[in-house]
Amino acid sequence: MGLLGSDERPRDIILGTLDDLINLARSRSMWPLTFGIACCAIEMMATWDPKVDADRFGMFFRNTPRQADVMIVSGTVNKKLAKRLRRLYDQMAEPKWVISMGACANQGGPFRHGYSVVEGVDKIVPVDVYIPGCPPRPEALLQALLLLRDKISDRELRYKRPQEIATDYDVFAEPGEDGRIPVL
Amino acid sequence: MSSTIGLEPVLGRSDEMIVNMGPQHPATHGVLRVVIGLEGERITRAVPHIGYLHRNHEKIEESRTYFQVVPFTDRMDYVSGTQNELPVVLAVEDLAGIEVPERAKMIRTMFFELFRIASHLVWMGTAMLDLGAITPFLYTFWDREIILGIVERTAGARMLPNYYTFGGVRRDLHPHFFKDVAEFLDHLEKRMPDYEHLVLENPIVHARTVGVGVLSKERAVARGVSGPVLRASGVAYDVRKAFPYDAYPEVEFEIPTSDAGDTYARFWVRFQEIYQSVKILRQLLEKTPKTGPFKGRAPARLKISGERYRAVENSRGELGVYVVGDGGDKPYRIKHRGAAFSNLQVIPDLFIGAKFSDAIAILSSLDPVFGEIDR
Amino acid sequence: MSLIPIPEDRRFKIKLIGYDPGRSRPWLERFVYSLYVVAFWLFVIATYAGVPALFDWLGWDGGWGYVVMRALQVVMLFLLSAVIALMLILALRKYLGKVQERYGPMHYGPAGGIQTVFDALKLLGKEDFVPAAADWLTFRLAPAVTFVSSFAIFAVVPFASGWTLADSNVGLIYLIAVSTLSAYGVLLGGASSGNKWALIGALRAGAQMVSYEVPLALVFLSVAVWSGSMSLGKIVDAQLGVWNVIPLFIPFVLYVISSLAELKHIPFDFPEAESELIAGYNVEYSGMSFAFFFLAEFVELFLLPALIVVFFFGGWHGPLFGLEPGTLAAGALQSLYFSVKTAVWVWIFLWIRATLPRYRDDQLMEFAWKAMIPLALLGLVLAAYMRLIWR
Amino acid sequence: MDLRIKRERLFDEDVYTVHPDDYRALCEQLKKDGFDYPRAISSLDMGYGLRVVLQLTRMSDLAKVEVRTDVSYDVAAVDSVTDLWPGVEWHEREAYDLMGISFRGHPDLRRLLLEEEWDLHPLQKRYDTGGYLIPDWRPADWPDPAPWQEPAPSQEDAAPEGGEGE
Repeated sequence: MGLLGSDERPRDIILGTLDDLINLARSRSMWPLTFGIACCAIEMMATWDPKVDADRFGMFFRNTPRQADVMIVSGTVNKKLAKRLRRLYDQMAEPKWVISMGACANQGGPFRHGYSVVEGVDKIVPVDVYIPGCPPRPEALLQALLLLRDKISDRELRYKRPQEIATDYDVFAEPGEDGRIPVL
Repeated sequence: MSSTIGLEPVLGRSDEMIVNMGPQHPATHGVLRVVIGLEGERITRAVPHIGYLHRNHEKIEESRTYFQVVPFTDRMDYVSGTQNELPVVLAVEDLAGIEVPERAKMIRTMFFELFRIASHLVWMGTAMLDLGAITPFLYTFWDREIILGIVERTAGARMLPNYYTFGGVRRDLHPHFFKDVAEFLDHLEKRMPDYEHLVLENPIVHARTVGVGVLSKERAVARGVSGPVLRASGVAYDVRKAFPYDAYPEVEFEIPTSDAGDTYARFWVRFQEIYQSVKILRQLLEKTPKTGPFKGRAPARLKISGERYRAVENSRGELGVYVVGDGGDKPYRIKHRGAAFSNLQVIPDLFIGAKFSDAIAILSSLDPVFGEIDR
Repeated sequence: MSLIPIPEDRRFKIKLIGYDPGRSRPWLERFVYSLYVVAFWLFVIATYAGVPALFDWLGWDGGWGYVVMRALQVVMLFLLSAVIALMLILALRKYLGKVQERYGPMHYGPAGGIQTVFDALKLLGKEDFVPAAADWLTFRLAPAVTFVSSFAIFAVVPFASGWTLADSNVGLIYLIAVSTLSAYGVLLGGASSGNKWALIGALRAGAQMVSYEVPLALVFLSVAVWSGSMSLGKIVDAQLGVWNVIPLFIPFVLYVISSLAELKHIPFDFPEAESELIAGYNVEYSGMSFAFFFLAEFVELFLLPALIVVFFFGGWHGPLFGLEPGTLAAGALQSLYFSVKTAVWVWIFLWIRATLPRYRDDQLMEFAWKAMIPLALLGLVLAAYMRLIWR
Repeated sequence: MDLRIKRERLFDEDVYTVHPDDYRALCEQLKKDGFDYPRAISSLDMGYGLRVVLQLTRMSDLAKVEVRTDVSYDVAAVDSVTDLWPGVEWHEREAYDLMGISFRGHPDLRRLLLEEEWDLHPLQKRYDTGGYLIPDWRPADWPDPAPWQEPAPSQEDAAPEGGEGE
């Protein structure tokens, strides 16, 4: 990503301004990944319906992770899906953000005592915005997207991306013997 | 690891390409994964994989009381809300001998049919999205929002209302309910010709679906398929008629069937079901008393012994539950019979030999919902 | 349509934002779009009249000066194509919003007017990488091939009488060659991505191109036969009396269908097929590489309707109100006529996109080989007959 | 035919409780009787063994029937009926996956919902930890066989193939 995306560099005036412009553009053009998991996915679709219409804020779905900026984790993540979710996150091009939508993605929700449910998607990917609710209303998702917008463009709110996250789950794909990552 | 793919490359066949569709794919309606062998655009082999949304419903529900079980069932077929609660409620009522007032039965049936319309509207939008048309999706979601608004007024929640309870429903109808539903039905009847025009009468939809993915009557029955998929294959099996529950014996409606068994027939049957739901709702709006009991007497702490299988006809087919009680206040075992779970088994039957684009259309006509399939 | 009102007795009132035409500020939208249109028009005038006039004034209009002038015009056209893409992406999203009873982008810039600028800037700052399985050179080359081949159509499009970069007397042959090239970009990009979905998209693009190119060539032939020339300027000139759409109705219909296919546009968007192939040939592209595919798509969305206007709707012809042809004012007016006619066709294409589902890919091929080619031959024969009888 | 069957009536369905060796024979008989629609296969942990519950419907007159058979923990296997009703394919796989009952002759007996790497069958009661089921699941010992439990089928024809593996 180079110079523009790095947060460690001292801010001089010209580059700082350009940086702000790019971040403004990023915050105003967040394309989420089409990745519906469970109940929240229906409300996620409803966020783009005529009543709420997140497209007003310049957001529309991209199907391929390469072109998406935001991953909305909309539903329960279990251990079988966790590897795939991490793979999708890794496939997204920088800069990228994650919204954890609903109780299940936040901490497992009503299913957190199950044997195969991951207790919160933040054990797998770094999360920027959490939305409570089961499922959250479309308006709540819209508000989360707008919060994320402010977080990206506002210098005060901008955060440092954790380089590594502690995880109990074996979700990082290892290259196989032929050097290629195996099909999950 | 190879067994997780489920589809081994055949040695010496270089003309077959194995692609992995899902779990993240726009046309899988959730987290289905189908490993597909392609010869050009023609599908030679297809192995479906499910379980990416396995949420341990059955195990968790064993450690919850019967009242706590009901909201869990909401999360199964999350598109059709209260419909999921009914089998458990019916089975427990049977076992505990709880009487349900007539008015409560009618209220339940009205919500049941409202959610059937909502679910079919979601299906219509997403199916057309799979076929490449964007606009119907937004129209149908708009109409669905109206239904959810009506539900929210009475039940307090939009999608997963946790509204049915043992002996009736949790709270009385909102005073505007009858007016709202009547308004919505008028609105829907104005919209349905548009939908027919956009979907059923569309020549491109005809070209994509007629004669595609034919499921024969015998195969459909043997596969345990139910709901619109079964009725599109010519079997007039509908739990509402076969094993009536709630207020269905008191209303008149027909079971639309088609003998074609193809994707278009499945589309057509769902459309006719919306009309039938409108018909049922209109009758119930007339019949339901404006005031009266909405809940029978049910013990605050249910203790149940015995076993019971009860099924309802939800938007996708026969949604059953097998409840085993051991005399305690928690179920000993609950087994959910998902309608889409059985419907999805026909994927290899229908996919093999079809074009890849046809597979998308076929999958959309099966209308899977993964909360119910993976449970 | 009225959404059912939220009851008064609710404790928390929910703000409904449902579609209401009164809220969409149509006057502001029209103003913003007119700014885009004015920018577009000024670019056209500056490219075709301003730049030559500048070199005339400098007295550097021969030899190397000519070369530099042409190069400057190409740069201007590149900027123009950026304006077109920004305008059309916004128009598509706003128009889809209108059709779908919602607003479309409306919050960034007046009436959402600079939404696409933000999108472009974002893509500029987005990571752009080559997957390990991809072929580096081909993967990098493919967006450029696609964009250049779309952009190259500009060379022969006449915006007004004499306002064209190269009014070649083999313009039609050039068009066939260049439009075929654009499928190569898709083919290379898809095949070099090292992704199976992209490969399927690329193969579909190849199969599709083979199908529609033949009727397209036959349509070009009928236009050439009827107009008596392969130069696009002459073709427009020949329509002074009656537009080609009347005598060449069959080729016209076939040309619209082929244009849809060449544009990879619904109902023929098989190489991209969002719901089937995820994103088709550009599934592995991100950042600016993807933006170039996007740019090419929307430049073509302008140029192919423009060619429909050139071939069948009299190009830049229109009442001149006594202005002398060849002057700046007449050229500006003619380019306005041309742009308005093109805009109507762009709108029809957007309308199709908002309405129709997608065919299956083999259905297009079947249609192309079994119906379009015989019809195109029929159209060619008719055109030749009519040419013999009436001209 | 001489099948070890107990027949009773429960609500609106006939319930057959059958010895696991005769399960397949009874199913063939029911198939001949016209029960063509498979509703579900459920499985229960009875405390003395595992139970398979097959639920069928006859489409012609909508008669419902339920077939139950108990197997012991050690030899948790019955014959598959996938060839009679293809619709039970996934239900049998699910019972294998979650309850650990093997189905002899099933065409593709793999785990359905969980991944292949899992080594537990979570719906068995010995995995219950009081409702709070957190990752480390140590199975308790099997309960002792109840005195009323029927003798297990002989070991030769009921090898636990890929079953619990104990």
